[in-house]
Amino acid sequence: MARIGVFICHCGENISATVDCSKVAQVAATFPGVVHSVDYKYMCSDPGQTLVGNAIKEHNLTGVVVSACSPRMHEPTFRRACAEAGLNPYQCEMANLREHCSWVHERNEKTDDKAIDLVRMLVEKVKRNNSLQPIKVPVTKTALVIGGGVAGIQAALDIANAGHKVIMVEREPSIGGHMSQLSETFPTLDCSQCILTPRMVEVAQNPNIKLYTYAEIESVEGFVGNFTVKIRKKAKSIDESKCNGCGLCTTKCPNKKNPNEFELGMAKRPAIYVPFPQAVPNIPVIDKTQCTYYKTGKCKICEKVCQANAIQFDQQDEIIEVPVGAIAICTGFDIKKADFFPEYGYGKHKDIIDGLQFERLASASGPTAGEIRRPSDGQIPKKIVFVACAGSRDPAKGIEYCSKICCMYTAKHAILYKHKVHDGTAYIFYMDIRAAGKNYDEFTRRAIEEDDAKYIRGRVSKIYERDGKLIVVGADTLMGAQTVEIEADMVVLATAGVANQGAEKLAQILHVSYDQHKFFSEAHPKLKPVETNTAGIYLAGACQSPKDIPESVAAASGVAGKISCLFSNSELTREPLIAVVDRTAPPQYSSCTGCFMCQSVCPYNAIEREEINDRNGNLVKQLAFINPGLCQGCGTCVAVCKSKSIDIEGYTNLQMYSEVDALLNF
Amino acid sequence: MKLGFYPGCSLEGASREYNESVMAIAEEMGIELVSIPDWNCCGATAAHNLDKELSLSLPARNLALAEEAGLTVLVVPCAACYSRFCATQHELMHDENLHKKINGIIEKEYKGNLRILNVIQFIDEFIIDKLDDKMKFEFNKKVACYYGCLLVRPNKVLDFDRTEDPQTMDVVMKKLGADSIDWAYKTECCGAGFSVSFTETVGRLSGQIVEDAEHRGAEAMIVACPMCHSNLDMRRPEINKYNKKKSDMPVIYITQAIGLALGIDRNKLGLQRHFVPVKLKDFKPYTKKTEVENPQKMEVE
Amino acid sequence: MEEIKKIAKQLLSENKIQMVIGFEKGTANKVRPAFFKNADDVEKLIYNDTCIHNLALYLKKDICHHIANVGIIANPNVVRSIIQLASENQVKEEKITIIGISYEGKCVGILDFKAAEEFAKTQPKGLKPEDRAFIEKIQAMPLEERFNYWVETFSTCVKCYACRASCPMCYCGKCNVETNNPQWIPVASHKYGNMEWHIMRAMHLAGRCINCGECTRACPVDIPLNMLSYMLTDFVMDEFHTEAGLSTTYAPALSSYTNVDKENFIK
Amino acid sequence: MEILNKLLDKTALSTLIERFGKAGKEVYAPVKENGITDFAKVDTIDKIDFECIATKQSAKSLVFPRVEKILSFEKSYDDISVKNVDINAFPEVVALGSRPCDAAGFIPLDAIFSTDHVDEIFNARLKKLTVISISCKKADEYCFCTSVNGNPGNTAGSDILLTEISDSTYFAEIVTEKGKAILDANTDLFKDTSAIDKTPHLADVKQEFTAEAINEKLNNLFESDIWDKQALRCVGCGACAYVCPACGCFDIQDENKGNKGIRYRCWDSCGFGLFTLHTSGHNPREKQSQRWRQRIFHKFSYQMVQQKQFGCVGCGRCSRACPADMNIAEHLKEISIN
Amino acid sequence: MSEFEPKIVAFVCNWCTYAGADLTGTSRIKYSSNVRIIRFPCTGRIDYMLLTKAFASGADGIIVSGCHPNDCHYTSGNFHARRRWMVFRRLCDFMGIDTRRIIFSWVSAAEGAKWAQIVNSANEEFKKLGPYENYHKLSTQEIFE
Repeated sequence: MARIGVFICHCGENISATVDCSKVAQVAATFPGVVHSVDYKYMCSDPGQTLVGNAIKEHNLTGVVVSACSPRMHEPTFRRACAEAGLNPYQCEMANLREHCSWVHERNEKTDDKAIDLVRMLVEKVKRNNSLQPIKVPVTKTALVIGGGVAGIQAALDIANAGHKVIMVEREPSIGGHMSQLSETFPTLDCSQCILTPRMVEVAQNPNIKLYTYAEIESVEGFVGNFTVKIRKKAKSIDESKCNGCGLCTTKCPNKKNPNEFELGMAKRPAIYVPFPQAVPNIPVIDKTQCTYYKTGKCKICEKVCQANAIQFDQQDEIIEVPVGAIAICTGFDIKKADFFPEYGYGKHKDIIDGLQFERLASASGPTAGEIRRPSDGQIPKKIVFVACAGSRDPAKGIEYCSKICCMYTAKHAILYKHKVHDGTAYIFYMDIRAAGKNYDEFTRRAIEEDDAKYIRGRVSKIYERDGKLIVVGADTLMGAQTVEIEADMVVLATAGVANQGAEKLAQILHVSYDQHKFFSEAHPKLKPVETNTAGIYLAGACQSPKDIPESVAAASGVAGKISCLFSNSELTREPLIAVVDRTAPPQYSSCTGCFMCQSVCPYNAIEREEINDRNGNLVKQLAFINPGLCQGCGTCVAVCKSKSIDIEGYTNLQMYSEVDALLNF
Repeated sequence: MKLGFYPGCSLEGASREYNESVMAIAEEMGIELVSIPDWNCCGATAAHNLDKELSLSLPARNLALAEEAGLTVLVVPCAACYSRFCATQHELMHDENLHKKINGIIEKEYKGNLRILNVIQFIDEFIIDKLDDKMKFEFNKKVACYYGCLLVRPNKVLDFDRTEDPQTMDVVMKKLGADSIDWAYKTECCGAGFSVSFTETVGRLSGQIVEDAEHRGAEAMIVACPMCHSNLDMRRPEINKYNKKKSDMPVIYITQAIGLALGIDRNKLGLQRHFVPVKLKDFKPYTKKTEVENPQKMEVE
Repeated sequence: MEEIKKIAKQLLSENKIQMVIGFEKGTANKVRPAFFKNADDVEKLIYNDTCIHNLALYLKKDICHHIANVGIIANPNVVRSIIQLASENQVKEEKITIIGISYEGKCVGILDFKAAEEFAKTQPKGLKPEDRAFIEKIQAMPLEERFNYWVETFSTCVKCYACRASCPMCYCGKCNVETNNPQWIPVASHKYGNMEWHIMRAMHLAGRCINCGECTRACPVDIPLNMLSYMLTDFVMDEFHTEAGLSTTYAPALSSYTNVDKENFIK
Repeated sequence: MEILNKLLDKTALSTLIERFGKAGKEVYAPVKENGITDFAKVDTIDKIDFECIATKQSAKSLVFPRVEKILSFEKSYDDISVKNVDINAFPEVVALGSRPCDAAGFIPLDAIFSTDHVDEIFNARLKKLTVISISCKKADEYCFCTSVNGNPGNTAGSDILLTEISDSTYFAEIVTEKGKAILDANTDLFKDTSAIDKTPHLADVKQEFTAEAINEKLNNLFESDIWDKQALRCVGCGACAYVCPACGCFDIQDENKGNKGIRYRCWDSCGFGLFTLHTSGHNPREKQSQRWRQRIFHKFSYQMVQQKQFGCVGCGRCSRACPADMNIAEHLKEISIN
Repeated sequence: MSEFEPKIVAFVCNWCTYAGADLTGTSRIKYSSNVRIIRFPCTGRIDYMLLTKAFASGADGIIVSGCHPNDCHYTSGNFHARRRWMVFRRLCDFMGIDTRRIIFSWVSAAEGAKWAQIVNSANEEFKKLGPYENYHKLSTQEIFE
């Protein structure tokens, strides 16, 4: 028989000013199953908690209802107090007499009645509570970092330096990400590669970090602390253990006219290539779609010149399976290309380029060795127009958000241009200048005041080519929306930062949520900015939303901190309030019929197919099985299950049914 | 084949040649265009600035009449009428209460089952595939296809072609053998309704259009809107005044261009009615290609 | 009919299947489901337009459990049922041989699941005019009258569960009415128990019912309970544009969602 | 009691019904509603459907309702109070126009509820029930009463049996004391007559087998594969049991609201898998064929042993109600010649 | 005679509406005391049979409330719930169950004032509709005296 204790808290006067607490305690004492019912001034105080604990021991209570504030406030407190007194903490429930009663109603009999109802409801519930044990899961102290840009590098180094293993997976042949393509960085104008490459090398050399480049995530299974990840290591056609990075193959390759991705198509590269000179690892890759041998079956010049015998034409993709305990998503962003803009000719004009292309033009290691030259004819542009918000903040283009980094890099571009083309003029069309950040506004002022950038507040309606010039037609809203026409030599579009291609697919593999722009969603915009809704998976950098370098690095260190916390214990403790599928003796095994409609509603892929076999190994039945490590306890499966084969601890069918019954049938 | 047809006021007035050429090519292709019985004004261009219900009721009545007459496809050559019809269809289908209200006003029930086509869509759907068999001449000229504003905007309502850089007319002209140029003024404003009130403005706006087309070597401009045509053709003196040079580049309707390729008599196409004389000649006789190339339709965003 | 027999005989004699579910002559002028285990028996097989029983039902009964491959004479309702059952992981393609028959009674031969999906799509379902009229008649009633109509109609229900037993989609080993802790639905066939049972049944079939009408045909007291699930099928089609019984990878209406589901009723 | 022979014309029957009403008796008779004929309360003769061969459901619910309260209870803090149902409050009921097979059905039902333990509630209801049956002049392909010791003019189970001998007149046989009480209270409505041969006025139901032969056969058939064969198409619903006039199985359930509740019994059926399912998950009647076997064995073997009574009256309702056309007469015949 | 006070049961999710109702309390916004809140982990957990159970047990009105679309703590529970409610409402309507007595709402953890307003307007609406005797009678007649 149930032996329930009811504890009515006055909360000073917060409850007792409106609710007649002693009356509620007296009435509650008459509920069947209640053996002890008291009221007290501050139940959450030390003496209050002792009161509960002593009553548990004295009256041999099997359940406790603390009627006080919201369970969202003090449920953990009282569950702990119960546990200390030897009662299973999940035999404690709270009736919300403060937030849901005393604070929102007047003092009268009806309010007392409501308080009594609420207590009765929880008494009936707690009678049906199950004693539960917290779920313990072991932790694999290896982190997976997806993406080798600046965020991934930072996260990997921080985790590795905390003493944990890290596996880094990068899609491209080299780590470095977009930052390695940048010329100089705002607001300090220090050389991007100068600050990044040492960290890239550090990644390669850190004994705690295992690096897989030219590799992608194939699948992720499991749950926090216990993920199993399959990595597809794409065939580089190079034996990495033999290659010494001499580069002879790349210089001897006869097929050199392939668009260079790193230079955004503004230069060519051979079919066997290292993306850029400082690449990590410094090992070439054969582009199978371009290589003459793969296309025609003849050539193999690289194989002939390679003294290390590292070329392997028959190399296949390799699937590597690794166990990891936590995952950091650092897959970064992409930008809209110029062909996204119909009003700017869908990228028809070679001299309308995007911001990233300008970075390469301005980079000393770029295709023009740092000289600003037009891609069409190599001339130095004397008049250059920068268009900020190309796509960003434009609902008509489906991109409502601000890409955040463009104001700053456009100012930087104008400065760099002026430094390189002294007699040139830079015009910048902008909507607003958003330069919130340390030394940021000073930087844009410098572009305007020292480097003579002509800022025009207004948008560009169209750009067309006429007689070799690019006619930029826009409005100057500070001059009464007057039409402005500039005959420019070159136009740079600060195109919107968008989610990386493949982000959606990755999100689906990882079962994390993403927004309508395919940026990954954080668990809470303020308080959980680097967590996802899936425990054990974290976010850093521009895969979440456009971010600049300092922000990405800060987030990456945040993620590293989170993962280090997770790895600081060998076991994880989780609330056991999860769904379970019923089990009975053979031949039924369970009332589950294996329709798996629960599987399609589970947001966490926690529901697995369990096969029941007879002694001869024949399949008898397929049943749903809920992985306790993955289930987060939403209970949607419970409501969907037609045969009522699933129930959820803490909110069981019997408990909820009894609550309704207790509220209405007395 | 019978299709519904809404002439509207311009095709019976200032733009008779448009009507004539539409009818001529339809006849040639064996298509019967049936006017909506008892049609009324579409409400352009003034009604939607004055009274929203009126601006919807006028087209709605026409649409309801067409539906009553058992029509399922309605060809609307005038771009202004087309725009009003599409806007009405869009609004009524997206607002149940408004739909009921308008039905009450026109005392008819428009169910919304009509497909409304502008002339280019009409050509694209019913004519372009038959051109190979019927073409007698190639339209071997450099042309600038001019769309204006109403054919492609607003994109949400019309869902026709790419707003900023439409292509359907170019596809048709290329099919006729023309060299359709890439230019910057395809969808710029011609001055539209200011044709009568502010001729100077029309001169400036249309002037820039004519100038760019001519600058890029176009021998003719191709249009599909009566208002564009009258601005670019009838207002040529104002245009020339603005451009400070004389231009005699003719402006012809796309239906007239097709008519010419089909070898239809110039007068039957109304070419004699233009202010800027249409002197185009020396069309190359057309021989059917053995390999039938499918006219490539540009991806519409 | 001869063609059906021919196929059935051949399949049985080649031991590709071990049983055929079809029809034979029943009491008086009726037909009844029949099970043929050898080729000679098949002579008794008949098929005519009174063969409306949804035989797919038997695929989930114990008689089929230990049979390696069951042949089934499948009119479009049966085909749809099998596809729906497959989408719910209840039947396996390798254990079933579908001998398809169109609404007109034309044999379309043996269908694998892929072909069955294609076939089902060519066989129109939708509401019959009389069903629609019935539904509209109910809808036209004032709220109170509607409630009383159903309470009275269901008051004759004896809870024999013939509706459940003859529904191919009601395959749960333990039905919700049989769970008793808590007792979701009263066991008794009083008005309240009956109402709750029929609400529950209709909800469980929402988006899964293939409108075969077996429940009502089976009902010994002729309750038009199929109208509930027919109405919901119609609703699901209108709102979610999905239809049961057409695809083995179907996501049932009530365990899927879209971001644009209507919420004009939510404050 | 020796049977008394009387004549009752239809106008007199009508008067009789009105008098029952005035005397506070509830009259139940076959009534056609929405195309279905079933027993329903009537107050005038014109509501009665005399043409129906057999109502969809039997008359058993008059003594053994679908759902029947046994007791009510209330829990307080430390006590539970229980109140039995008041059996004296049951109304006097007349079943009018039932068929001889319906009437015969009360006999095995009574046997079930009165062997070993005498069920108070059932017997209280039965005591207050008067059965005025009407002989069958029509039968259909499902009827087989003659094979199970019945016939279309059988008086067993009836208090009065009426046989229509002309358009206006019934030949009335007063079978029991309860019947005689009605006669005595309404002597003005009954006319004297000598015995009349009913045969020309009765339906012809061919005898296909005998219940005794089935009983005999069953001794050796428990392990036969005939059950598997016959039960193949059985869908496992309870329709047969629920329409059967002789099926008496029930379930006992509590239904509560908060601390108050009632205990009731309601019909159950051996056709359901759940009927014998143990909590452990084991089910002694795991297959549908075993449940079918149970149904036949119970009616033709066990009941005979325990209650000296067959549990089938040959009304054919189960066959009519079966969604899979399980024709019990056909199957019994098959058993009899097995 | 005192005014009719409807019995209202609110089925709410833990993360949004329950927290929102907490905020109503913290903000000391007053609302009708006729409502009783039952906490669920998520709207996806709320079984429609509990709604009919509530009516049968004597509730005159029901409020079902959870997180706004895209705000579900469990990402999609409210979407599944929304669809379930659409179908359930349709069925109720068809069966003559008064859907005006089931009020669905999205109330976030920040919408304390909205919660009070939802309860108060529901209370007024249910008062107008009166006791839900149709359904109450259904569950008590025949069996319970």
